[in-house]
Amino acid sequence: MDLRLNEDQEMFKKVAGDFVQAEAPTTMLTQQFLKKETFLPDLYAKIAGLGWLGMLMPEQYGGTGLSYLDCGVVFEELGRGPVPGPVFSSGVLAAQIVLDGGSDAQKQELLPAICGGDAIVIPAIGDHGAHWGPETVATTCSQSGDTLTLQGTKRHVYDAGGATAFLCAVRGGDGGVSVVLVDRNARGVTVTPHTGFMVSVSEVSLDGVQVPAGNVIGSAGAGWELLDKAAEKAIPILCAYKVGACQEVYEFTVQYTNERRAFGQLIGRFQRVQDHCVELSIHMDRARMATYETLWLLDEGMPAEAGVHESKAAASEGYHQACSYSHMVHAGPGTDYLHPLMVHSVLAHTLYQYLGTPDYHKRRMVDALYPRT
Amino acid sequence: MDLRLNEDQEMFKKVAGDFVQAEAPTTMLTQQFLKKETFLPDLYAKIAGLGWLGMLMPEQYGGTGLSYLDCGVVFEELGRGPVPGPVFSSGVLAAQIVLDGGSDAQKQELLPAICGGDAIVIPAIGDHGAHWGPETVATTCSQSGDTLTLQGTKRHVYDAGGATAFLCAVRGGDGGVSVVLVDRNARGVTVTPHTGFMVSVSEVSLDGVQVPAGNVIGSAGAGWELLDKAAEKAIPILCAYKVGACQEVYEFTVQYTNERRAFGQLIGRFQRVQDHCVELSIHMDRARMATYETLWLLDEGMPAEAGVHESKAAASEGYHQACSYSHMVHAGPGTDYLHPLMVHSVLAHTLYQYLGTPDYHKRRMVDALYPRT
Amino acid sequence: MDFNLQEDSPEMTEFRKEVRAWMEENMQGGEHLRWSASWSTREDEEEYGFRRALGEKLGKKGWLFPMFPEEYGGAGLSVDHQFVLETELSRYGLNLTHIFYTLARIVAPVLLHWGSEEQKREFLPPITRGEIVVWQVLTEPQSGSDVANCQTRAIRDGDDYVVNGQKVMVGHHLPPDALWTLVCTDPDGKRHENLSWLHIPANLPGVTIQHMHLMMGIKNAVFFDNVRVPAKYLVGGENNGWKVAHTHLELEHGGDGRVGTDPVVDRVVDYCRNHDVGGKPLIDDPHVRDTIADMILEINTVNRMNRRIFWHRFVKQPHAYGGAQFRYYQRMVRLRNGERLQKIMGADALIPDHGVHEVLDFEYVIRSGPGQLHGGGTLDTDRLIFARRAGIGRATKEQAPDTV
Amino acid sequence: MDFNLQEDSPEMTEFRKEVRAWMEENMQGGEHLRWSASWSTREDEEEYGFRRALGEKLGKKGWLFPMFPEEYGGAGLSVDHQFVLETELSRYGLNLTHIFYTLARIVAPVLLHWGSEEQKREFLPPITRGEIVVWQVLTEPQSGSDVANCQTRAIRDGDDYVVNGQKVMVGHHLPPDALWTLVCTDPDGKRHENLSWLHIPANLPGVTIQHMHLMMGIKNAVFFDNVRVPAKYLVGGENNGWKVAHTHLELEHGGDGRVGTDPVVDRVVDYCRNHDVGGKPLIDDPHVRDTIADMILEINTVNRMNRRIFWHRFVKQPHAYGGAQFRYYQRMVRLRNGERLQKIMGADALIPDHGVHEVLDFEYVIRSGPGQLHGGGTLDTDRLIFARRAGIGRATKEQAPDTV
Repeated sequence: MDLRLNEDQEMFKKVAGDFVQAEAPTTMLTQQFLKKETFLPDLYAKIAGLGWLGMLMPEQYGGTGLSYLDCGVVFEELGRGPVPGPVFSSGVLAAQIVLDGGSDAQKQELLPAICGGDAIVIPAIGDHGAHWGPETVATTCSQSGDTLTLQGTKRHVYDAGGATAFLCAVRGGDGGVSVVLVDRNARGVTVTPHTGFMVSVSEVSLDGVQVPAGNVIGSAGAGWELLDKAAEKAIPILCAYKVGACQEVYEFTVQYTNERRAFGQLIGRFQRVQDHCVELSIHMDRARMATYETLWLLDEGMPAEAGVHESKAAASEGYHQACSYSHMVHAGPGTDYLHPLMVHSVLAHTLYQYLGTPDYHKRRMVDALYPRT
Repeated sequence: MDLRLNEDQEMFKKVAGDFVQAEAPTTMLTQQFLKKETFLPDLYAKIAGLGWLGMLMPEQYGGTGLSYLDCGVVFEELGRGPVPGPVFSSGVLAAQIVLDGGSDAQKQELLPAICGGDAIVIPAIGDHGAHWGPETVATTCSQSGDTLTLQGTKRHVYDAGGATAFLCAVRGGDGGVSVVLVDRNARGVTVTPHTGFMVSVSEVSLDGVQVPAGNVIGSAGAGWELLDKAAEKAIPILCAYKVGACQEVYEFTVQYTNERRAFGQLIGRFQRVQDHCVELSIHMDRARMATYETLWLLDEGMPAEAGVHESKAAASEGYHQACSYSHMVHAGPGTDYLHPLMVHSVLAHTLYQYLGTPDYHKRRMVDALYPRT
Repeated sequence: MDFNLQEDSPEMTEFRKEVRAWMEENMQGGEHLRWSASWSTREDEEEYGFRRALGEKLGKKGWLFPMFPEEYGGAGLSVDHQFVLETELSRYGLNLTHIFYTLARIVAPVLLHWGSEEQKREFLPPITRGEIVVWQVLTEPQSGSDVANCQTRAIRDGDDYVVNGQKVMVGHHLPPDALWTLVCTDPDGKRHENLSWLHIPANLPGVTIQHMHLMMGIKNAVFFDNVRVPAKYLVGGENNGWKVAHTHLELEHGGDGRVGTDPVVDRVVDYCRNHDVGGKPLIDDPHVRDTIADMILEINTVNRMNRRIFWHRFVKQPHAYGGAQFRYYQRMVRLRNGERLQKIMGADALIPDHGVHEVLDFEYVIRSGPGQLHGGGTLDTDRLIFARRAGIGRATKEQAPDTV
Repeated sequence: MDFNLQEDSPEMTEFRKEVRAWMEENMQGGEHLRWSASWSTREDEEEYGFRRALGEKLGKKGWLFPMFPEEYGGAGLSVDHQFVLETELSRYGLNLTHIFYTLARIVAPVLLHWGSEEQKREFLPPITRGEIVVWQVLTEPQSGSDVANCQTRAIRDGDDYVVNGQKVMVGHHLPPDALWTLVCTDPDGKRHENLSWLHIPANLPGVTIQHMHLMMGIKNAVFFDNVRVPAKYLVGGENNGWKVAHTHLELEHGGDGRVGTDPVVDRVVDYCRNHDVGGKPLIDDPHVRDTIADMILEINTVNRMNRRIFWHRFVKQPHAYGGAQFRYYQRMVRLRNGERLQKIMGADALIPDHGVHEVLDFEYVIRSGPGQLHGGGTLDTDRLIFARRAGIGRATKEQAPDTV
């Protein structure tokens, strides 16, 4: 048992932490979030240059072949920004889907481009709903000769803003789910960013979009298994990102308790303010401990399914709750869109249901541990 | 709209409140609860003498024919004791079952005896489980000529201690549920009080018990509907009892915040102690408001099903939570079995699942409001 | 007891008929604008115009403050009339004094209680008739919930007070006619004895108002730069402002109550009936039903608390701890309900639906969860007030002020 | 990072084999007595006898405090040995220093830190070898969580301290050999500077012990009536008791940690597999599964917090806020789990099952929820300590004391 990072990880942490402070300072992020412009091409190119797209990918495909823990350490620091954009959606999740399901040719074509930042491939899985599961896939796919025709609307696609292509889950004539690569500029593809209390989410409609049959990733009809397995490996990385976000929220909240005065004393002297911080710390630590243990399980090749779902539940709920408790401490000033808490608050609400709500993942965790009879 | 009690109700409240203080003082109750001797024949006889058994029963059957609100006011005061024993189980619930389902002859025979306190009739419904519902009825009933033979074990029967007879839910050969009156002294009836963190609950086993076929109350096979409808009228009275218990817990808890000192001041000056009281007050008031509105709905003959289930959920959970928050305020001294809080704490745990858990009743509330499609 | 909001004496039955007919006539064309809030984060001119007009019409009849004397803009009616008017308006999701963005609901009772006869006659009628918009202007950058730590100064100079200072996070997106504020009139005085309550016309020279973009929508910073306010606009006497604030804050802190109910559950059920996952309607999903059950239990409690406070207020037996308890609980419920909506609908719940009033909009419910945890004091001050009123850790229970 | 509790160097692999074989041999006939607690509310002589005997056997090998020097009853081994021993014991649900009702887990590290060389040589071996039973005796009738408000007096008289006073809610149903307590040695002194830490043999004249029947089982009132305690039994110096208490309380307040896990979920799942409603096993009920999910998430967190504290403690980088955070959270989780058990099993959960160890018994889990909210300080003091350690409202963070 050893709860320390190793030397490499300490270095990754330092480099990523310094990068976030220099390249994605809070003052810049508050402006970008307010404008809802969260895909920042220059920042993305720098991230690609640092090798942080495709950290889990083998070197032969342009990745860096790092461990899950290594990758988690970097994402934790990115979450402290929080650095927005498709670093996870393209660089971790989509890359994993292609690696797990793609033919050699598809991997050769797509992965180096994803890892280099030239291609931004965005998963577009469920058509609607709070769930993650094959029942949410409604977009149809019909085949005629070598051409597939897609029809449907992916109501909530995360990080579609900078996409060059989508990995769409579709339902074939036989009812099976397949994964199809769709070019962003294909005729019939429309991307409409959502307004509201979230960022980086768009509706992607596919209106009679035609793609070559060769664009199917993995076996036709076995798409859901592919997506689910890839998500199992990717989700803990997203959790590490949320853990970093919680850490940042925790730190500036504690700091505020030592600066702000009310009723003649520092607010941190009030038991109620202390209690908000206690709850915040528990949510942060709960997410952190589950996530890092799961990353370690994945690195060790041990069964991690329950841990993945537990981490996702704890991190999504934890980030959301961390922001709520921070709001209780900050009161009015924390509701100004120019305050860093607002960046996190918007993002915590956005990510709450990305790849499935906490409740959904709690149920998957129980199913993994105690299958129904 | 008028949130006041009327003059009669103020008088009932006063009489019942004085009775509880005089006849069931805390010092006596702590001893009885510690010994788990909660059926007190003398006290029960006095209650019968005051007309508090059968308050909802028509005068022709020995009842007092009061309104639900009147009855609720008295039970709220009984809950402040809390006065234990089958005042509710026999005097309200069993009486209602007999009134709703019994033949004229059965009503004539049973109700005056129940109202007078000579008969203590105790419902013994589910065989096991935390639920309230026909699926919990497993005791079998086979008929041969004019004789019914009962076989089964009612694992948790509330207030069986003083019973003279049981109203048993049984399952006939056709699978339907019937209600059968079984004499306490019938051969094959064994009553075993439970130990543990509860009071007034026994296991009642029915081992080849034979009773006349004429002991069926209501139509054979339609027993569940009878029980469910009777419970709907009785449950809000039980809720009023728990509301009174919450009120008592609230009052002695607030009083303690004004007596106990720590760290140089009254504990009630600490925000954390205040917060425990806030939560306690919310649980108390939530249960109170739902219960009294439901009693009023029943008096007015308006649809009350959702309100009944809501009240049961709020009052069972509320009493339980009220005790938890009071424990937080009292800390060590509140865990002494000679402290009044322990009487309430044991009873709150006991009543939590009586006639169904809060979760069960929440689901019934939703079903009543929004039937499944 | 009687929980019926609409059972009346013969006289009240007639009055109810009159009100109902009047409302039907005057809501024509505005049915889609039902539902009320004291202010809206949406900049909707149609809604604003309709509501202000409706308010002024009600005001002309004295129905906004039916129990106030006629000379102060009321109608001199009974508490029974008040109940009839409230219940009839609640059929449209409206709440008598909430419908105009005017803050009349708070200002008028305070003036009635603390104003001089002259002030009542000058200020009250335009307020109670809904003709002018007043903002409460209390929060300062360095003293949020600690309102008594007021740094804005008002120094007497001849017949005027000269006001300097800054208030933040106040008002809404529409301009005010008057600012209703606490100022420090004795900088060397003792806490709670150094403040005064001042009515400041918003158009006085030296008043500057700037929008702030907050989570809950637009609020404002208000700057006072040597603003000369006539001394006769001081309400309740010099250095008596904290007592005036007490009456004011009781209403701000949940002591007003209302009879209407929160509509969010019905709309969730509608959504769940009309949306499915894999062909099964959400309303049949056992987990969704459990979540709805929790919403119902809490919302029903919020509604009942609110109605209880209303009743106690208007029968002039104000509920001691009701307002603080309600405010705390209602905010926590709103926060929890926001998360519940996301559990049920996922990202759908975060997308605004401009086809419904803000109060009904899921996105607003979610956003206002964390966003409204502190307006007019925090969860923490709510609970402090509860403790004083319930007598926690103190021998005497503080009474709620009379605010009718 | 490495979360594996059982991956060892070659040397440790050998040691693990040794420990495992030893435990198999010495647990023979006592397998049904697995699971540990620092004390039990059940008066079970068989359990008590077996555990005490096992403890003494472990003590003889120095394995109860493997990292302590041999002259103080330890085995002078490394932190790796400590981990091996803990993980092997946890296979039986046992926890090294918790298995004997002796309080060695707290007393020994405090003595090691604060005792004089003479005290260490006299007191430590019997304690670290599990030969004697020590009670901590801190709570007084008028000062529960406010431990520093100690009224029990110890006045120096020649070579003795004369002790008078009363402590309550301490110990368990079995008699103690020594009482480990805080006394006031300077009644006129300043708070925190007037206390001393005293080791009192329980058989001294003037010590009276009376059982108290509490929710969690039997505890005791201890009366001191002119008890003469040799002055050499003062630990850490006169009027320095609050500092000694600091080390002691860190362990009492969750700073010890452990590697074992709470077994309650597995047992709930077993119950749900073996019980049905209407022919359907409870484990397939979606509501039951949701309740179990909540239990798992919280219990896993409790376990991980506990393990984290253990690791930080033994690598001598004590986690600053870990102990207080854990204690608060663990108590709240136990309280919530009690209610969850009732949701799943109803009244069944309230009936004790004497066929399993208390720690596994649903009835005990429920009863100890409200019953253990305050032992060694309340939820409220837990959170106060958290705030000091995390630096909430203070410029410097208080460090956790070293307690190995």
